[in-house]
Amino acid sequence: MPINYYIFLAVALFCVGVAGVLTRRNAIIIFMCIELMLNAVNLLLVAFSKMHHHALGASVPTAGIDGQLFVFFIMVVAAAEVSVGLAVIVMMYRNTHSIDVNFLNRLKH
Amino acid sequence: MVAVLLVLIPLVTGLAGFFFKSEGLAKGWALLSSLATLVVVLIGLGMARDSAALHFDCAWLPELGSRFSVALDGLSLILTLLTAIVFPLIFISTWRDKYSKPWNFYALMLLSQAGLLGVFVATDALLFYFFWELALIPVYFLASQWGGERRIQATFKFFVYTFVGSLLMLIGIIWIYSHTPDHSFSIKSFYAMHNKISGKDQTWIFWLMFLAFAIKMPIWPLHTWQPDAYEQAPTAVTMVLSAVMVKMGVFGLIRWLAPVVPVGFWAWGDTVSTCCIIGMIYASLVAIKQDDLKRLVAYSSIAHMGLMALAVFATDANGMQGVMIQMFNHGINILGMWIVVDLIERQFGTRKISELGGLASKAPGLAILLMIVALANIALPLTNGFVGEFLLFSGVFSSAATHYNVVFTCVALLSVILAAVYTLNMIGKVFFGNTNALTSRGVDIKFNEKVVLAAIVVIIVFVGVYPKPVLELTKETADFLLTSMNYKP
Amino acid sequence: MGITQVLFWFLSIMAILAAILVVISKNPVHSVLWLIVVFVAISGHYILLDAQFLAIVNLIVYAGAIMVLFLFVFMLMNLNAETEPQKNRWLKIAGVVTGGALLLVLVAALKKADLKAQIAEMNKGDIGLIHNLGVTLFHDYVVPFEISSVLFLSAMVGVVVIGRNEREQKDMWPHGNNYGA
Amino acid sequence: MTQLVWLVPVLPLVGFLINGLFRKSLPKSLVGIIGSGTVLISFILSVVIFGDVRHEGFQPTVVDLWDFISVDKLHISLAFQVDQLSALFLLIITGVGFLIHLYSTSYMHEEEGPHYARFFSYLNLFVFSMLVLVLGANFLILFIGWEGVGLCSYLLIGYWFKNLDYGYAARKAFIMNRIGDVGFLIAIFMMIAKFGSVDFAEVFGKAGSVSTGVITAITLLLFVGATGKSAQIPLYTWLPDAMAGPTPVSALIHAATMVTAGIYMIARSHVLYDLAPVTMNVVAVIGAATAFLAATIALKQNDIKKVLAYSTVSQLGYMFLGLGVGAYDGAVFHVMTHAFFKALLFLGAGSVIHAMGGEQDMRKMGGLKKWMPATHITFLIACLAISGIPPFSGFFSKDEILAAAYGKNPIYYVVGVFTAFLTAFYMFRLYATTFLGGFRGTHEQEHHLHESPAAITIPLWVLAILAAVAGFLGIPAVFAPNAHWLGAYLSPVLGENAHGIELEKGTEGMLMVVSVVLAVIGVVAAWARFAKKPELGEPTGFGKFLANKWYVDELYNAVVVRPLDLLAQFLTFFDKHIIDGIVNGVGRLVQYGSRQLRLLQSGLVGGYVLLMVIGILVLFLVELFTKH
Amino acid sequence: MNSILLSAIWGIVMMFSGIFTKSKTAIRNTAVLGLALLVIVNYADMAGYHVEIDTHKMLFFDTFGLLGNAIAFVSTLLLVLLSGRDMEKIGNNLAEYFALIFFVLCGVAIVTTFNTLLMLFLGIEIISIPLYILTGSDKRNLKSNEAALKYFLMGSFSTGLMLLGIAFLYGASTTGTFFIDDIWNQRPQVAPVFMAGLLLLLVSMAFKVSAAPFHFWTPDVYDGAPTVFTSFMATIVKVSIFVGFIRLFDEAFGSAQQTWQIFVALIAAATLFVGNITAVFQQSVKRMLAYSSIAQAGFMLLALLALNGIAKEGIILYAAAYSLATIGIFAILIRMKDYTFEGFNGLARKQPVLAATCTIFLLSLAGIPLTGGFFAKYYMLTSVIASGHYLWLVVFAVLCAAVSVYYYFRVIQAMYFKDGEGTTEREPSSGFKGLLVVLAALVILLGVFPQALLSQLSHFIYTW
Repeated sequence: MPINYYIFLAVALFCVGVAGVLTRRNAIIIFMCIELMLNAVNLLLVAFSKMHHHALGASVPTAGIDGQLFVFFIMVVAAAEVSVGLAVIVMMYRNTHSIDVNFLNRLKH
Repeated sequence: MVAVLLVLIPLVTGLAGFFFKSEGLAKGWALLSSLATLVVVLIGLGMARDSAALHFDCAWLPELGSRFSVALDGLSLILTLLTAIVFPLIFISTWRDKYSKPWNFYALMLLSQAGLLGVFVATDALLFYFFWELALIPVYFLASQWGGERRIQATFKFFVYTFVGSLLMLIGIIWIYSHTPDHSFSIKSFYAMHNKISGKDQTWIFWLMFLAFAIKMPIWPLHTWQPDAYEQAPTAVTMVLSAVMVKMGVFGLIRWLAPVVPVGFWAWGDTVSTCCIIGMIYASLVAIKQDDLKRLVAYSSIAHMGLMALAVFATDANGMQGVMIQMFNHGINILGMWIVVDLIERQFGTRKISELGGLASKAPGLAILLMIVALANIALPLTNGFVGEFLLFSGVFSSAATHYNVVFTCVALLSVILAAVYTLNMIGKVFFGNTNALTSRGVDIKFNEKVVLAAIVVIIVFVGVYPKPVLELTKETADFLLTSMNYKP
Repeated sequence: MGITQVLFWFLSIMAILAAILVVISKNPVHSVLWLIVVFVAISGHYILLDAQFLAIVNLIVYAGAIMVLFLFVFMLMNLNAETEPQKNRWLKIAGVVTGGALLLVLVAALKKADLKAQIAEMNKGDIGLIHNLGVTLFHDYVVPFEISSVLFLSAMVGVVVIGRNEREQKDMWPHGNNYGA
Repeated sequence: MTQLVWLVPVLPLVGFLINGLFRKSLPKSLVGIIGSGTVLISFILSVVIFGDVRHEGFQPTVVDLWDFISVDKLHISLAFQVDQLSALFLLIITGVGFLIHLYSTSYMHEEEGPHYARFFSYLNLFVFSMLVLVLGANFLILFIGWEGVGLCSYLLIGYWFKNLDYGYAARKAFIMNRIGDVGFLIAIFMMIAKFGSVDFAEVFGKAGSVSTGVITAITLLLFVGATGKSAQIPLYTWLPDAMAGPTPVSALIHAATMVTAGIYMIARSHVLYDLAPVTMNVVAVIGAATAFLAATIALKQNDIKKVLAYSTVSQLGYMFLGLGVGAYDGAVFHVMTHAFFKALLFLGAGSVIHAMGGEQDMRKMGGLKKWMPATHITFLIACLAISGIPPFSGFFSKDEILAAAYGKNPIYYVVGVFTAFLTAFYMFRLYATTFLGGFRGTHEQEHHLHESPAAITIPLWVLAILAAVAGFLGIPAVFAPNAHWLGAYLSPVLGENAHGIELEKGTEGMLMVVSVVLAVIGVVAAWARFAKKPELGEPTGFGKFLANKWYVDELYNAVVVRPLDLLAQFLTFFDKHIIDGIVNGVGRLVQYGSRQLRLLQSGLVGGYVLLMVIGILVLFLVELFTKH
Repeated sequence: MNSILLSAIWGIVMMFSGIFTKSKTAIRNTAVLGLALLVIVNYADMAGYHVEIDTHKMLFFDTFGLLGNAIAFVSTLLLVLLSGRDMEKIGNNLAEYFALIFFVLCGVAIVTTFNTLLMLFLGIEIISIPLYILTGSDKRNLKSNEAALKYFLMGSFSTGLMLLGIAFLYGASTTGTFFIDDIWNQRPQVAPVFMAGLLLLLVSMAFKVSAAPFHFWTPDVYDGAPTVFTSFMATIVKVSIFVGFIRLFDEAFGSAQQTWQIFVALIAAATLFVGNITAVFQQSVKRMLAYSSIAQAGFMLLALLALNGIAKEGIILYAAAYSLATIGIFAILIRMKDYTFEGFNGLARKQPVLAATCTIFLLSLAGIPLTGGFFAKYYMLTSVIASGHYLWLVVFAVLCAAVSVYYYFRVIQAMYFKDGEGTTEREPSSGFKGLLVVLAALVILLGVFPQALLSQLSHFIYTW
């Protein structure tokens, strides 16, 4: 498939994630949407990785492997982030019994 | 050495002054320091103009191309002399004023003196800018701390207004600096740029820097900080502001702007001159309607400064020397005016002209001294003000820089008439007539005040009758200025 | 249209549809489930792109562990569709419009990209194999790998800090708090 | 001796300083001695100098004291010039000045010590300024004296500072003078620009080398200065108000010396005026108009000093008429005679006022000749002199001017001679209501009436003699050829044809007869009208118009003062609310902006992200629409 | 490399210190020791003594980055010395807080010396994740909770943007590289993708340094976070990310400067505007300082815009001057009873030393000459003027600086010119005051003789 398809697919997924962040009020859903965005990026990286490998694989066997490793790191970071994020959300929930982000507006202006 | 001492003495004594936690000590210290400065200036005056002691130069920020270089030429000398005279006079005349935490007050006064002197002696643009701000900050604190009821707002307006100006000036300075071939802030490098900056850029630079000076002077319509600030600041500070600080604007104009961007200067001369003239007439008219003595003097000052700026833009030998001598004269005269205002306010607790009256019968000494100062302020012959204004107007009239010189002169001269109107009005209402309940308690001035006013009168008359020494002092500077300003592309 | 294409389109449509459903589902649990579907679809893409190891990891870590964690939290909080108050409709529309606009703009910015010649196809490389990845990871990428441990450490410490019961220190703040007063 | 001319002004200055500085400690007698003594010495010195000057072939001497202003190409020194003209003026100023000082020692005796000293110090300062004015060797020094006398006039008019009205009068005098001074200043600037100098010698020397337009402008501007100082239309209104000052002041400043400064100045710069016929005409017209206008107003005034004031204005008009028609020496001659008889009139009036206990309203006087013989006689002499009755001095000087006016343009003559008639009339109206008839004041005043002491009467007598005989210094050619001593004396300064256009002897005689006859008619008419029935009724109709001074003050108020006041008021408003409003508005705008901008900080994550994404969108759009 | 290793190790040490001792002083002293060591090893690194580890070019230790580190470490040391005691009040996890701070410093050390986008990403994450925690560390305080959640959500969102940008850049390079010095060389025919990546990276970095319009998290987070950590975030974290920001754009996109300058100019203008204007309205000094930090970021963006030698020198100087002053103010603020402007009323009478030093810090922030802040701003302006373009931005920046005077001087006015009961919670120790005075002296020294630092800087940067 032409790489452009992947780009558009990833961008589309990313934008769906963004739209989700913009439209939802549930903190966890928002967080999930962010995960969706990260996955879109992962997909794109893998596609690019494949693209580079396709272009240069003949001369450099490991061409494109960087992208996949980057995805690996993103997953690692995402996992860490999820743990922290959920902890924060739970803490919040313990205090307010809500995970509605619009409820969080003591701090403004 | 002389030049650097001028800055160092008030700076060091000022910093030390914070630690004299006794009123008498602090006062004495301040007076002593200011007298020491005066002595140093007088020594400087006594030296040959090319004496090495009048220059000082050492490395400061080599990477930036900025050096700690100060020098005293005629223009600097006359303004440092003014500063050095004004401060002891202020200290003596306000000897009886009471301040909370007087040590801080006097220390800040000395610091502002350091800044002022620094502005006048700096021959490095960055250093100049430093001192420019150093003069401002203590004044801000002085006025905000010890001022009148609306002091915080008024002083803040003053501060922000001038700060905006000085920041714009900083841009101009940096621009020139970054275009000097040797990346130097030295005044020589700046002067060497006068024919290297394109006309369009000169316009930019001109306005950026001019705004700073115009605000400081102030030139109409950028003047509204002044009446408020003068009104609200404690009188000692008002004296500093009006006697010396506003001169920084004119000084900046002729030292740092005119020779650097002559083309911009020529191109915008008419515009600025028009503003100056409007300001002169305008301020004089507004002064007529003021009921507060301080505001009245403030507006009168605007009119006078407008004239000086006008003459600078006239680019004429007479006018240029007039500007220099008038800066000195105006400083002395307005100081006298403030002292009188201060005396009145201290005695009667009011500055409202409408509440006063008949003071001449209670305080004849005050009345006479004020009269002389006021006459100098309206430039009566044989007072210093006349020499200055005569040269100024003559310069404007003979100006080759504008086609409208005759119109400018004639319209500007209206302010001379109006000055008489508001000054005599004020004298009449405050001193003449019968005393009222308030003023019948009045007593004549005390010894220290008499001394100060007498000193001022002596200066007024001396310069008015024999201005030659002062004029000779600034001759070289004026010649140089005119040569460099007459550059045409 | 070869099998690759068919799979591509299928997985793409599945991913996007599932993603949209994640966003629009009222019930958060449904959202989680749809997100798993997205991950599965993406894993499919990985396989199409010869990233076999990542595909597996994606399924295990994301669809498995992380999503379970999400579900777990949901269950813990006992949240359901009704508890989520509705957002202001205009804000919602604005969100959707903005998201759409972002997509448009990105596409517009990228459509000029002249990358069409480059093809991603299946079974044309082995970089995605665990062996190759491992070699590179522990050779060239050993520093970031080690450093990511700091990340985990900090996440761990963080969760401990956040999660620890603080009841024993009730009166640490006798004057009340000042934050943002 | 001429080298020591600087002593002449310096002595009064010393007197001023001594009296001014030690006014609290000096006894009154000493104050009087210092005040008058310094002027007396100056007078003696002036006489000596005059002795030097009047010799044939005396060359004008410039005494250079020091460089006053020396800038670039402009060099102005503080220099005094001694020549025939200035020597003459020295005599008049110090002579009359001394008499008036002497007079004042008695007249002001009731003042308290410090104020008494203040008065004398002011007077001395005035004499100093006036001397500087006439001695100055260039226009700037002249201008210094010029403004100096204005200042002294201000100080002396406002001498009784407790009375606010006097203060206003003083202010008015100063400001109107200043308006004139501005014209003068511009003229000086023009000289500097065109001639590069303000020295008389140099300016006059170069006068021919510039265009007539420039000369006309300079002379007109100088004349503007003169209208202020010498109370001519349109700047004359201050002089009548200036009568608020003590009477000796009116005599010295507002009659004898200061107000003639304008005439002196124009006579001094006659070289320029000769080159500017347009200006000459303007001067003549203004002079004639002023003479007429003031005379008509004087007809209906009831204040004794006001009458004299308007008479002064009128006489000054004469002098300008004389200048305008080229009769420079006639004008100077009239300055001199006028100094004598007008000083005399004022001093006499002062004596009367003194006797009346400060009363100045003629309606309350009458029959004073019974009580004040000396004052009466001297006053009568002065009235005759001013009315132009031969052989009193006024006749000679006035007729010289009238003759020249006729030579230039008969209309000038007609106006002049009619004014002379009015002069005779109102002077004798004054004389008759004051000295003739019965006393109309209160009993208390009547009880008080007395002749003034010697210190007052001596100056009266001296001046009376001078007023009577001074005319013989300028005997017209009709009576004896070459007997015009003054003309001859001044000719080195004023030039050979300073008489204006010479008339035939017959014509001149005719004119003389006409003016004398008219003057006599005026005298007789006034005598007849007021000697017996001196009650002055409320003026009506045109009389009211005259009594109200043609409503000129009101006109000025409406045309200049009010609008200016309104403008000032508007500008004060403008300053506070518009300009300062804008400045404060910027501040308020920032605060307003702050209040609005903070609303973006809604506290909602969704909103924040939305704005962020919009930010990204904007960046991408910029990227899309910029070309690289 | 030294500092990365040491900070990571010391983070673990701190983690365990809480187990071995209950003494808060001991924990704090351990942290101070660690920070002092960090300063030393970082200096050693600069002097050429460092642990040899083959990073495969993932990290590149140049003096620019190391200087950035040095400022961060010294600032942290000062922060802990000044406000370390105040951390105890937040909660009883003191050891963990310190551990997190050390982890953040590890991230800082990575962000200032990264050479690939991967390291940048990791570094940013290592900084961010502990910060989420620190922000929320005052657990029973709803504001703290709220701040943490907001920070977390928005931070993750920006991470997503950053990753998308990195992905684009990766795709755009011909051989697929993450090395920042390679990206430009391999940029060729795919400008749109490249530009998209660049923009997204710009946006995400702008988010991290709180540049408008990506700054919205800043006021809320700074306000809600415990003040000690606000101070930490506003200074150390912000300026080191700035160092990374400059590094990224200089190395990776320096040659394409014209193509992105306009975006930086827009962002800088917006940041200056929003930061300064909004700060005017604030009633709480803490929140005002949050906006002020945005405004200062706007000024620092000028360095990014110009990106010449002066700019790089300047950003270091700016970092130093800004950090010192801000830490000082926060240290005083923490001790205040009342965080509003009114709370400062009349402070000068009760605490003259605090008021005086606070004034110096505020003057420095406002950029008044004779303080370090002046030269900082001076460098920013000079760098842009020297680059010859965007003079309007300079004028705009200057006008905004004038606005900034309004809110900085409000504090001064409150302390000196207004009467009130403004006071600290308890009498500050003389050691605290002494440190403040030292800090103020440093600020002034920077303003009068920036020579000491400047000559070092130009030496390092021009021989780079």
